[in-house]
Amino acid sequence: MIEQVGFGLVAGCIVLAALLVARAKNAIHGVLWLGVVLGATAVLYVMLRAPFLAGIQLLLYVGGVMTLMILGVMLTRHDQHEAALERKRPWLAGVLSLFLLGMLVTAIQTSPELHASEAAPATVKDIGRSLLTEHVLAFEALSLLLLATMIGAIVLLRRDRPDRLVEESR
Amino acid sequence: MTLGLCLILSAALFCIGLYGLLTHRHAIGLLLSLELMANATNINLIAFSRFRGDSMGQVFALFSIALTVTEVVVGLAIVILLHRAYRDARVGRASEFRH
Amino acid sequence: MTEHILSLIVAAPFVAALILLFLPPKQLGLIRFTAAIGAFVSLVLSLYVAFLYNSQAGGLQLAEVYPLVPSLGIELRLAVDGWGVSLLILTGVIIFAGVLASTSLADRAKEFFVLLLVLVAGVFGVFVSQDLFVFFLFYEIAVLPMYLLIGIWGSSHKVTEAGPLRFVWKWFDIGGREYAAMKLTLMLLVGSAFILVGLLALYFSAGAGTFDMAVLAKAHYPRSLQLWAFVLFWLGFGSLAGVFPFHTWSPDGHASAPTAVSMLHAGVLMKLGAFGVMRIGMMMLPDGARFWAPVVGAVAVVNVVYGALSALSQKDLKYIIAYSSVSHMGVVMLGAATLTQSGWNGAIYQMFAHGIMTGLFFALVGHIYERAHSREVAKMGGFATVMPGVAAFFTLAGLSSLGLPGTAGFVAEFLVFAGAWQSPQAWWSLFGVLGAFVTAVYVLRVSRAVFFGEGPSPHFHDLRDARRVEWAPLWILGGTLLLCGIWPRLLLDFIDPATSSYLRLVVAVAGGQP
Amino acid sequence: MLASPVSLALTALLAPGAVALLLAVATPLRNRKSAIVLSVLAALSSLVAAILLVKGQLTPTPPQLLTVPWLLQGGVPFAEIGLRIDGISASMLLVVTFVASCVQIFSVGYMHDESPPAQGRYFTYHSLFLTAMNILVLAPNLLQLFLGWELVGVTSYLLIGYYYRKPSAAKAAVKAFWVTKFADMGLLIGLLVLRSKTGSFDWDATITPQAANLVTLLLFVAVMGKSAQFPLHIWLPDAMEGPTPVSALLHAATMVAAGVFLIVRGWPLFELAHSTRAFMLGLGSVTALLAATMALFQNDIKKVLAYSTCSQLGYMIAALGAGSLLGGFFHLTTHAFFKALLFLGAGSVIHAVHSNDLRDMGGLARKMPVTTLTFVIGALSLAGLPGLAGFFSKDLILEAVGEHGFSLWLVLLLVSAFLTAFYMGRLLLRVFFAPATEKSSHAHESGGFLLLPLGLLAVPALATGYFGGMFGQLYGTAYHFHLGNIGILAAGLGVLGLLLSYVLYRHRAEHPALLAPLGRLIEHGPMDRLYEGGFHRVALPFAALVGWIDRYLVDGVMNLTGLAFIVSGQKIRRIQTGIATDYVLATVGGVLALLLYGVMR
Repeated sequence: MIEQVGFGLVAGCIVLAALLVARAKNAIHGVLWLGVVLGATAVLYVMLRAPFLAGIQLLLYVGGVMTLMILGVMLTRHDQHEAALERKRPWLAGVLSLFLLGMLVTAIQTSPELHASEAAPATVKDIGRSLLTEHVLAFEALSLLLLATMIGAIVLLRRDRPDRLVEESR
Repeated sequence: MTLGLCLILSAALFCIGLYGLLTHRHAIGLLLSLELMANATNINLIAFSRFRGDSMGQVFALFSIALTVTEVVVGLAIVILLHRAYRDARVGRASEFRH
Repeated sequence: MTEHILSLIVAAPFVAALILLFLPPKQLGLIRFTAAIGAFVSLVLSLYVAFLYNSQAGGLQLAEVYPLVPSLGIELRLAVDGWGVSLLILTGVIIFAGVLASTSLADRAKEFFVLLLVLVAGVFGVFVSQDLFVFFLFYEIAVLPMYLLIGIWGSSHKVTEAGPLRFVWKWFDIGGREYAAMKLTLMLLVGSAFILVGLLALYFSAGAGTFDMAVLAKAHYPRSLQLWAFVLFWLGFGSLAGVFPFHTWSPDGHASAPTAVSMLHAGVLMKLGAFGVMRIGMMMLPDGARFWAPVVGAVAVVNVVYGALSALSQKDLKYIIAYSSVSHMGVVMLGAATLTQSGWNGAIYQMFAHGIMTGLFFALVGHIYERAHSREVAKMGGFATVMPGVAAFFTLAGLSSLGLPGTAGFVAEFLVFAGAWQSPQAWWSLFGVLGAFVTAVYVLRVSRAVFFGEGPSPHFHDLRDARRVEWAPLWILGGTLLLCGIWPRLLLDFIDPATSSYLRLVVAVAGGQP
Repeated sequence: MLASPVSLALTALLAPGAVALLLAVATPLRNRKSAIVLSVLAALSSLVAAILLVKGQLTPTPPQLLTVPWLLQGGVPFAEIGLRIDGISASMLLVVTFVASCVQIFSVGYMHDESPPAQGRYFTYHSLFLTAMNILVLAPNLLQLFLGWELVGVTSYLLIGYYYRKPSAAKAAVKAFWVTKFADMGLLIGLLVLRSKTGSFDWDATITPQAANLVTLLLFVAVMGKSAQFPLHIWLPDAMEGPTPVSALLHAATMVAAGVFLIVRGWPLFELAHSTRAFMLGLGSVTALLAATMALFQNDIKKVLAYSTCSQLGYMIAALGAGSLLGGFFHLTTHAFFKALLFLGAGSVIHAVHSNDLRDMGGLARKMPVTTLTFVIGALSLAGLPGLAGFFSKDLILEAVGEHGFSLWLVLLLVSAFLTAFYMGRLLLRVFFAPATEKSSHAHESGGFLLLPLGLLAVPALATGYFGGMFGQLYGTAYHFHLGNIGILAAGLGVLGLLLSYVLYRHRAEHPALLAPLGRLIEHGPMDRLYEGGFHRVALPFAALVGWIDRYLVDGVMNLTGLAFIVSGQKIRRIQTGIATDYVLATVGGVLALLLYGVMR
């Protein structure tokens, strides 16, 4: 029972905050509400017996991504007006999204229900083993990707690129 | 709490993200919406992991989170670049690339 | 070596092109020499194939099979039949003559010869491929370099705006070489798209999981598929063969193209189209062929007469020759449409004869254009005084084009007309004969206007006869024309058995006329 | 020991053929005197072979055939080429090679002033012509005959256009080719019909009379072109632009007679075709009369002879139409000799006077005795003076035509006989016996190369008539000369014509007032104008229309299609906004549509 109520609360929180993100007029507000969504999702993870993922979620998303986002918003904001998140064709988008939602819900409802497995939840140890044995290739590829992303971000944002200099001196 | 409910929640989150993706003009807004959608998929993964008793879902979610992070990093870099170039990060401006 | 002769013949121009790529672009002499050697090797190999081919036995010979994409049943399946042998020789002769005829080309000669040789490799590939997919692949290799060859090395001319569709003019640079190249490429590619659809239809309908043409030809296709797929092949390949009304790329394309390209295009490439219609369209889809033959033949008759009349009205030397190609390709298609032994023999023979003849024509016109800097017939006159050799060869080509006995043109036209007479639509041959007469009218008219009369006006101070190596293509082509006219069995011995066996595929099912 | 007929025929065929090929390929040989020597030697060796062949044929022998498959159809021969040696081909071969040899020898002198390369070209053409003509004569079937037929047409084109710098010569060459090629369409179609009706190209295949009528009518169209029958005769007078020896050989003696030879060869077919022969009789007679009338009003010596050739060919056609094979062929033979003689004589005169115009000539009888004598022999032979060759052959024709009673055609032919004598009389008087003019006063007798052929040709022009029996034997038909009423009438008319011309033209060049209007009517060549008008006003504008349609309508539609794609492309391009969310929208829309489609299924 308590589980149901907890799920309802968390789910309501997530959906509400997500709606606020989607409808946010101010970028900073949007980012903050996203934080709420991510945080609530972390709670949900705990409820789904994935505490490690919840931790990661909090660390990476709420700690890292949120910070990045806020920094990004602040870096690109020059006045209130520009930070405003304009919107267009809300009706069409709404109809399409609702339509998709309807289809997904129908699909889910018509599928056979799966009951909670009683298997012991995966521990950090399991995940770590799995990462370094079964998925070691993907893991290494991911680390390469991260490296590339890091370098890419630096290169993209460097101000003193030679070609840029030539361009600016013109 | 059933798998169906989790999936419906995930679907709802995904559709909200989609709605945001379709309506926002500002690059930051787009990134936010994308995050919502990514989160929706992660919820799915974890839910399946829970209900099937398979740790694989969590591992996948882990990868997914990492990928999302890289996406945000590159996305933000582009947003900043756009802003530098146009003093504005509304994606409509960048449509002059097509000429 | 003999067991890989067909791969060699396809590879030879490629190899020559590769070697050319690594030569310094400034060394014109070396480049020309290499290109000529490459072309000469092709010629020798094609003659060697004819020597190896046992015309008594007939059928496909010298086969080679290498798997390419086993999962889809695509194989590099090379073999040659009697038709292939004669068309290989045609290609060999034309490319050798063509390379020799472009020795005066200096601008970006290296790239020119590379493209030319790649194109020829494609042509060779088409004639020896027995795998439909590879056939199509080579077909595209043969068609595409043309765009660059005309667009870069071509020449432009003015076409006056007129007619009810005048407003279209301002959108295009009509008459420009880029326009001509674009038009040619686009029209041929649309044709290719048709072919591709038809080809996939065959592949999936046969369900044999192979592109082997022998297997596909034996498969039985539903009649409805045959009917529409044949039209695809007819129009697709027909656009390259200059079938009315998809011939309009030909005058512009041939007029704008540099000499060797015109020679190769009118001489060999247009034959690919007709060859495709017969080898793929008619042989794979006998029901379709028999159903559409009256239409194909009627359109071919239009080609013959309409092309000849259009040629009569032209004032530009290259346009006249280009339209004559349209007319003569009509004869090929007419022969194909008769679905008779003579008609098909004639169609293949006409491919050869017209190829050589038009190659000779374009070589001569190229020479005249180069010396006179003009292609306007009205301005010329009396050229025979200063270029007697060119005049003589022009007359020879002209006589072959109007079907004079003793030249290859006669054999071809006679066979086609005889075939048409045996077919249900005997009236075709009346129009064919009429077309030959109109050809006589315009060919002699042009030859008189250009070569006869008082010596050339002082405006043309640069005129001279062919010299040294310039003679070579003229003699080669002219000699071939005469040789195959006097003793047609040089080729017919190859062509006839192949025709017999192929025609059986088409007509035997019909139970109709032999 | 005599060589075998086949090897003789091959010699006759291949000697000039080899020379023609050699001269065509080897420029150095062609540009020197060697061309002349080779060409004349080839002609002479053909002549010797032909004489030996005829000698062999005098004893009755079955025809000798040598054929090789030339075209294939499904592994079996579709068409064959080769040799057929019988009386007809042997005697025609003799005529051709004899006249050709004479003409070539004559040409050595006549073309002496041309440059060596030009002479080389000339003799190359001559060798080519002789080859082609021999191909035609020795043909074993109609297909090979057609091959030779077309080839002689080309050599005619080349030789008429020999003086290609002269616009009139170029025009005449092209015209000759067009007209004969137009007519040849009939022959080509006739061959196809013959092949479909009988399964072969042989003239002696079994065929129904109806089919024979159709085939022969088509063949006869070609004969009308080649043998210059009305209304396709218009090219022959113009063909006189060629060098005079060429006119003698091609356009008088041999090539134009090929039409008659075709009928002779195809006699098994023509014999069955009564309708065609009736048509031939009528057309031949009309041509004979019309051309004779036209010949009267020409002032160009060669044109007089050209129209005369037309007229005489009309006789031959009429003879064959009337069913007299021997009459047609006998006249062909005698005509070849005396007309070649006349043309060469004219050539000799032109060589001396440097003019073609009758009004520039006169008084040449004293200055050129040999030419005059031989010319007179030829002219009288042509006029049908009893005892000369022309008399016998013409008599044979008239007898044949008159055999079935007195008909309109006989009248026409008799009138032509009268006219022939009349215009030849005028010609003789104006050229040789009228007072000398400024130009002709400097003339002097030609040299040996010119006179030798004249002498050689004068002999048969005089005497062929007495060898009718021999020709009959070669043909396998009996020939007995007997002078009937018609013969006497014709001879009388001939003498009358000569006398009348003497009375009318002894002292003046102009035509009498009575004839002048007729002359004006004919002089302007209404036929010529009709054809030229037809070409320039109908054919060319039609071609121009077709060309215009192609350029501006058909190609216009093609360009319009291109334009449609360009314009629609520019419109559709707007879809590509460059805004990421729009693409997302499109993607989502597409995915949803697919999902929906999947659900609906």
